[in-house]
Amino acid sequence: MSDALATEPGVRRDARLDRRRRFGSLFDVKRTGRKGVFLPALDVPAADPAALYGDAHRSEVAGEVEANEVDVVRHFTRLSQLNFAIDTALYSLGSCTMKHNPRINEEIARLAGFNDAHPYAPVHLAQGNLELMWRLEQALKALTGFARVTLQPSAGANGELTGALMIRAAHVKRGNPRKNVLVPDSAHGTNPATAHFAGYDVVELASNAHGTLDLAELASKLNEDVAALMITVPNTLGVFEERILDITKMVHDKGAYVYLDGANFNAFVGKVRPADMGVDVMHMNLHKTFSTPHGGGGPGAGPVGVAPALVPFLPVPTVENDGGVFRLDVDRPDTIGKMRTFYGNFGVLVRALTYIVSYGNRIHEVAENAVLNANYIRRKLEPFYHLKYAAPSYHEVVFDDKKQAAKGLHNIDVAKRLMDYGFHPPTMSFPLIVPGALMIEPTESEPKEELDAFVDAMIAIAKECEDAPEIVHGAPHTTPVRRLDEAGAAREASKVGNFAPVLRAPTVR
Amino acid sequence: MSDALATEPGVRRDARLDRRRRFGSLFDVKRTGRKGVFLPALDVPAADPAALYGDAHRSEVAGEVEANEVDVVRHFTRLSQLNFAIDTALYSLGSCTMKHNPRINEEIARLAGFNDAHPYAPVHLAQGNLELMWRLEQALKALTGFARVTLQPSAGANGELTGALMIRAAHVKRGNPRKNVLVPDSAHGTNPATAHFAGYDVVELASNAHGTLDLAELASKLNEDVAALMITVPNTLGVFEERILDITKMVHDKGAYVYLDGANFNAFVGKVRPADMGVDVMHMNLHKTFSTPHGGGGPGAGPVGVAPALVPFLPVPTVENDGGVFRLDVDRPDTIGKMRTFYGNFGVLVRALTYIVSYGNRIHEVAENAVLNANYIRRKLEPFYHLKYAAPSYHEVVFDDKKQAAKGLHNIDVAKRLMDYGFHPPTMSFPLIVPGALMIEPTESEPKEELDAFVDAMIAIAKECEDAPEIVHGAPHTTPVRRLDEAGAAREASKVGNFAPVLRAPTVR
Amino acid sequence: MRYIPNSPDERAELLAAVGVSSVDDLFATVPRAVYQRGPLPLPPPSSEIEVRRDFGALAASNASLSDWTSFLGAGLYSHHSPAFVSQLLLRGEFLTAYTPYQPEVSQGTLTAIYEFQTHVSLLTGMDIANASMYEGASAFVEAVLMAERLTKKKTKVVVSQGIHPEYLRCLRTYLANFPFAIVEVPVGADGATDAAALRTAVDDATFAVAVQSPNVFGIVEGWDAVAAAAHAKNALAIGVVSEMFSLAVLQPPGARGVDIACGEAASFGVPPSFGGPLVGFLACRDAFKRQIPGRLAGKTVDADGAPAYCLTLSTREQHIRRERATSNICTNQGLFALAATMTLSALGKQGLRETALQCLAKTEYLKAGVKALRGPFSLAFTGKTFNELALRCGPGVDAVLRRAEEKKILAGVPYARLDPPGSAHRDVLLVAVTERVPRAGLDGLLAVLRSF
Amino acid sequence: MRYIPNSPDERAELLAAVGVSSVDDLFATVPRAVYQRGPLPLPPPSSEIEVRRDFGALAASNASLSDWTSFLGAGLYSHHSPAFVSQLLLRGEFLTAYTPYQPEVSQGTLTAIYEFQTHVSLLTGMDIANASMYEGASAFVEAVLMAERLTKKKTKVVVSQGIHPEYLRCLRTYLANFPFAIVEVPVGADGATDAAALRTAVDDATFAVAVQSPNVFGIVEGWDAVAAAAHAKNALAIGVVSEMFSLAVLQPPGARGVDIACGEAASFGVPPSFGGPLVGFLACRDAFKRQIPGRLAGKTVDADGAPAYCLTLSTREQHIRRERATSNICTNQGLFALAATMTLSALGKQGLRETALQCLAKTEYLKAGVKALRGPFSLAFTGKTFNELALRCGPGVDAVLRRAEEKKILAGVPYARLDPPGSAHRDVLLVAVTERVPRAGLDGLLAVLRSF
Ligand SMILES: Cc1ncc(COP(=O)(O)O)c(C=O)c1O
Ligand SMILES: Cc1ncc(COP(=O)(O)O)c(C=O)c1O
Repeated sequence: MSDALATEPGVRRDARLDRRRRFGSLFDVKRTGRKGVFLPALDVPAADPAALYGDAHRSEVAGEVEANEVDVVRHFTRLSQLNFAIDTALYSLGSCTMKHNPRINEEIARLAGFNDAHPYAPVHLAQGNLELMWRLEQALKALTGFARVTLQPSAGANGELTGALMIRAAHVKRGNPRKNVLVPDSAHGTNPATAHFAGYDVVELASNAHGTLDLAELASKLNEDVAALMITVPNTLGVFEERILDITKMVHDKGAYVYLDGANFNAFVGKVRPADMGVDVMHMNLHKTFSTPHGGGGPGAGPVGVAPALVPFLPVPTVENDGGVFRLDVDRPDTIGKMRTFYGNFGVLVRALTYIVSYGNRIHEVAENAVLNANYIRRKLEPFYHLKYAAPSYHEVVFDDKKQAAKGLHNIDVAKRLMDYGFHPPTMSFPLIVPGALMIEPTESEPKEELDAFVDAMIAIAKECEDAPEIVHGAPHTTPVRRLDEAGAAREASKVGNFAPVLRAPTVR
Repeated sequence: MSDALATEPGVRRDARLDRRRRFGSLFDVKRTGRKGVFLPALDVPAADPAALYGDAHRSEVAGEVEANEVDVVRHFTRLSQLNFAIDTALYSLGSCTMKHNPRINEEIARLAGFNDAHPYAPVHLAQGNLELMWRLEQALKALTGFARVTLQPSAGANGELTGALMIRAAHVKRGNPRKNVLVPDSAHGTNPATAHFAGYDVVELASNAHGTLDLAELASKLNEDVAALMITVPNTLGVFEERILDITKMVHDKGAYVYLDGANFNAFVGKVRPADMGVDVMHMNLHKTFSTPHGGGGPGAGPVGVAPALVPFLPVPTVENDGGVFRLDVDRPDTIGKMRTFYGNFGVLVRALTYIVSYGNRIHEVAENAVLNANYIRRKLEPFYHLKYAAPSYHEVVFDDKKQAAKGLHNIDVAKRLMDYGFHPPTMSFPLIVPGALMIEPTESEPKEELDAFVDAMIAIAKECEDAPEIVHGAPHTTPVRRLDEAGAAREASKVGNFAPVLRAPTVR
Repeated sequence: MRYIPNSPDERAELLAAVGVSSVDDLFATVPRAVYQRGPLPLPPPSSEIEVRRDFGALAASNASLSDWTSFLGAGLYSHHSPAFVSQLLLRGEFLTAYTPYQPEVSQGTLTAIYEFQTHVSLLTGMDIANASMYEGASAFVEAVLMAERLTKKKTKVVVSQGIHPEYLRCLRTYLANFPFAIVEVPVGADGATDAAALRTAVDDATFAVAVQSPNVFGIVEGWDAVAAAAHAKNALAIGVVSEMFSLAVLQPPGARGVDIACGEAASFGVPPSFGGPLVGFLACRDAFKRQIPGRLAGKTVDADGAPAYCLTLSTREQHIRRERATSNICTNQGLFALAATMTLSALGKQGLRETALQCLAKTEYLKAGVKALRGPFSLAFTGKTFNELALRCGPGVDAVLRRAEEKKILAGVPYARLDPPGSAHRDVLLVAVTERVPRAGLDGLLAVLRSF
Repeated sequence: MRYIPNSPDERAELLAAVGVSSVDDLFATVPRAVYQRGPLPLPPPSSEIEVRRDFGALAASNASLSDWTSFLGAGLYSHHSPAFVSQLLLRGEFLTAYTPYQPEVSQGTLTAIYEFQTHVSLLTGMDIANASMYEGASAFVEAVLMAERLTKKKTKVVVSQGIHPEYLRCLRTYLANFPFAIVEVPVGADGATDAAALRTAVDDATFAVAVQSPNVFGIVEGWDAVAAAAHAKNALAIGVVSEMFSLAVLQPPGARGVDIACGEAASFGVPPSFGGPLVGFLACRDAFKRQIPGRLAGKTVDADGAPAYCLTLSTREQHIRRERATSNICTNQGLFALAATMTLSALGKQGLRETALQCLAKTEYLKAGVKALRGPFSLAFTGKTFNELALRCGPGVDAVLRRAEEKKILAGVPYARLDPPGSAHRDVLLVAVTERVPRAGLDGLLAVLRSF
């Protein structure tokens, strides 16, 4: 691959010839007197805001953009072209479940009856929306085995908090909120953060040699002060907790609850019902398992399923079906209250139900093929990348950069170089128990030829680390911008107090 | 700009690292057993085509694609990213009027009542569609001054033929079809081609020193054998025929008709009504003047407006308004017949009317700003590029490569280099009276900063032609593919009979 | 203004740079007598809010096929269009690009055209196909004109009356000024072109013989007979297809001796849109490529030897050949050829077959139902069909249509509407069935018929 | 299967390569006792055709605002959304990208976030803003928690009852397990927070004082009073805004001493979508940036010194700081922050102003109409408003709603619906007016009221 050093004149520079127009924010270019939205002529007498509001009146939003539709459409079209996306190639970002986002889901979510419906419309004028929510709850109950599911949480982390608050409410009802929540050291950052915001102290559980839960460790930390165990199955290594049944029993024996982080539900949807494993509460990331688009950061939806004991504590309103007539139930005395305005990220719920009915009773094939694809990649890359934990992989596999570190190259270098090959890098920020992690999750929606192309690229990079480390170190070479020293910036920001990142365009231009 | 020669390692090659996946046709990659469309389960007894059709039965379309939605969405998303488009930058292609395509037009054209309507639906269930067509005809009549307008022609060239056939029908009705159609040597290729397909011989008119019609030449060719003059205003040089009134009178005096190629209507819409100039027939390219998208080659629509004398010959059906009830009139004895199935490119008509009502009585600003922008570019580039004809420019300006030719560089080199600067090249294939033409049409929808960036690029290239001709000659350097020798291929194809271009993927893969 | 970014101040800057004091100066060469100054006779500009209200009301007053059970076809069949198609068509890189004259920045469009040409070739069994024609009827006319160019000095074209009447009407319109005779051959009791009549109509002066299959009555024709009749007199055989799904279960014209295939490809995911834009196609033998009308994309390589596509054989076209061009077509149906290509890519070999088989099965179900009726209805013809049938209506077509409408059913297209005025078959209703119609819809129509 | 490209054969190839004989082998570590083999209790897969039919029917049974004259608001206002927004949101590069953790391939998303932060800062008059919160209520809760972290060892938050009841309900829910007191201050006869009561409620234990403007009754509050009351006791002032267009005609919280602004930005082109996804925002003084929750995009340079954007100050976040993070939020509202950014870019300075002035004028027109009524209706409060008013309904809220529905009018939101059970103001209807309502709509509502 050292012929990757070969090159031709003019290219990179030329690639920058029109950068002025292709990059940068709309605030960078000074335009005046333009607008991009035109309203009907005012058909009532004009009001005088200055007279009405006196000194509370504001005459203009200084510094705001002044642009025409032409400027705006071009700006955002150009911006989009600087992004990597699932729609163009395999997105190996582990734990994020970057699967294909079906286009029919977007069409359905945009039907006026859904998209242009107000949440406070009279209930008899929103029956279709309520029925849709009710149907989604039924489907999720069927797939999880839980007594009920709330669709209200705005994302996974919000679902975690909803679950934690219900657990605490249940303990309070039983007379003692308890103090701690047990969280494995392999857990995703939202787990401990959530436990904290539910008012609990976090007690970390060290994983065993297989990267799974150490039952001795669990036993030693488990006592009447423990409100719950937050566990992830398969865990963030992609490993299934073989002894999950023993684990949930141990927790229940101490009167504590088991919270399952369902971010990895895509690894076992249709294969195992979490309720059957003794799980009391679980959130589902509809934007992962159920394919709703991530949209460059969100939105998501984090419905939470609960065992019968926790049903009284569900947030309000719930959707009830009185023989085909649907209503919102707000009259639930033990409810924890509300997690947000209205009923949830409805638009995301529409997409998720569309996805579920599209697979229907064959949805288990999603999990089967997600696991198959991950294992295929594992098998192909094992000779080239170090695998700290050898336990069987499910939907994802976590390598590390031990082999490459020998040449002074790290997971970030491999990740950046992967961009030159047209793929999105794996996850590196966790699990914390794997330093230099390369967490790879292909999902079921990757075709064999794409998996092979990804594998070839990873192998080529492993070779480059040997033969041409400088290329890997300098990567990426073909992206719209070169490498940024974000890490450095962040470190500086937290340690030294004086680092001041520019978080917005200056007002006076 | 010779530092455009400076460069960095790995880039161009790296840019090709994932080419296998980003380029090529869906037929290149062998996939089997996949499909991307899933139907409801068959709910009636299956039929046996082999039994039914016997030896006329076909059991499969061998060689067809086998792909899943994931494969297909990715393929076409990747393909799109290889295209240049108005939505990303100024598209200087002269005569093609590459103006902004408003997004509201796409939304309206997709309303189910328009988009999902069948042309043979009972007329009382299609009143909205007929009213829309009627309203568009009224608007075009108001802007052109013609007695009626047919919306049936599928594009400009089809409109030309419709007009030519009506002219011939009128002459026939008067007893003599006549023999010739006069066409200036500056005309677009469709004009002579159209005249031929209407059964006329083409008599070419040499332009005068200003690039406009030579009245002496016209007089000398004008006689009772002439059926019509096909003229373009402003002509393909962007020059307005100052003596248009004399011209139309001369033609009428010989009992011939004046056909106006309305492709450049965007230069005078709202400023001059063609009927007032004595024009008898004119087509309008709705995909130019009225902003409907070109879609990589089409569709368009070419409504034709006619003077009273030609109304009887309009194609059927016409849309009639009986006091708010709309109907299709097929009972027109002198009609030339039909130019296509159904009523025209309705979806394009919807977009055009949306555009017209969006501007309403201020639509003349379109012409004013199109002309202003073109003159701004002309003024800025005159010092650097040769202008063969000095007459005032309207919506476009035609330079040539005389200055650059001195350095052995031609219009095509300038054009290809412009791509590196992020702009689409000008038109070079015509007008034939300007060898080495660079026909530039910015349109009214280009903002000043974009015009300036284009001008700067053209000037930088003019300088490069002096200082670094090799860069210009080797251009483009940053496009998905390098220069292709299409010209050569085509020449070979026409001259030598043995050139065999590959026009499709091989069946046996 | 709406899509004119420059503000009044910025326009003033431009005027100053140009060196004129007002825009009027830029129009100085327009004869004053015709130069318009007064306000235009149009309403003031409409905002998006008003446009949505105004056009929304217009659209709402039309029957949208998704709200009805539709049996409308007669040359335009509403098949399933995958959701992704209309969404990807909105991508500016496809939507707002021009004809790919500059291949270095148009590989997306060019590759898609190349694929469209391949799909059409595979479906029709022809060697090559072009980048698209306006729609079926004009594609048919171009095929006839092409055949004439390919067969020196002949003056007669023989066409079947089974060809869509609007296609024939267009042929008469376009050929009006050429010294060519158009001879029509009727269909027999089975609804197929009368083979004997066809043979006798073809003579040495004949340059082309054209038949459509399935024809306008839904009847499957035999390509072989056409080819034989044509070739017997050194004429070319033209095969017209307006329902492309039929080619997933029926032998393609190219496999049965037809020389030029043409017609309508809108069945592949192109919205009906009240009749346009659609997408015509034209395919033929490789030997004819220099006489084919319209654009052609070809595969070649770039300066690095990398595979790339470009428009080719352009010398056939008007912008080079002018009055001697093979056609005057310039703008074609690019975006909808792309829509068809996307849809075909998703359908693929299996989807084409499954869709065709569902159309066939549902049509046979409906035919069986009609035969079982004791009422005043019958199949007008005995021939084999694919997904459309000609229903003879004792009570008259209008009565049937009206009663069906009460049940939210669009029962079909009166044949007389295709071919006014005073055509034969005034009591014939053309009933088309696609995979979009559930069994309940078929039973609904049968119930309507039974009610007479 | 639908979105699983690999065919059975290809899956077999993968299994072979992995070295197992069946997928079951891959699930070997799942306890057999819970491993599911039987068929799932779900219907068979639905095709796109069926999904369109099924969900189309569901959607059709809801009131779509475009078909009605709507006065629904109460925290979610349906303003005009430019046509291009929903179309560009469909671009896969935006729609199907994840959080921009890898800036080299995410400059599009990062630049847009940076612009969103800038728009929010400009509108609220604050130094900085974050990349978005879930929606208004959770943004409000985060603001309160943030204020607590910023003011050491205090235990009390004072909130106005003019804040949307669902926001207050969320505050109680999220704070349930913290040792913080929530003290509510009522609104006076003018509908604004009782200034005296507010001052007395704030004491040395107070870490934050929160007021919404315009408040839930549509009444414009004075930011200064809140800031003064808070700062007097070294507490932080929190300003809640749920109708961002008000900031085009009213002084922003940042200009009047407020320390943290938060709320709902859905007014900017985000479809109501039955209440979500929306887009919450949180803005504050620069000094507070290390306590701000959620993501932040910052401007920096790449290895070539070219300007570029990346996520920054991530050490505040859960993936680094874990239980000591400033919030547990991870996925936010990216796509709709983008929608708001696109809409704001098109509105710009002029569009913001014009839209706000139309809302204001139409609301004043409606208020004048109500005052002119002789019937059993009155404005519940005397304070100044922007685009929403609290209407006291003698005949009862439901009677008004029902009669309006007959005229295809959604008259408003019953206050009681926001704050069940047994709240005050059971006879109050919240009536919101946006630029989308034509005069005829306003007159229509007045006619309904007049009919009582
Ligand atoms: C394992 C795990 N848990 C929780 C979360 C948080 O979910 P969300 O981002 O939807 O809030 C994620 C998301 O990345 C995750 O991967
Ligand atoms: C001057 C002129 N005339 C006629 C035409 C033909 O119009 P269309 O491409 O719509 O058939 C064009 C299109 O490029 C043109 O520029």
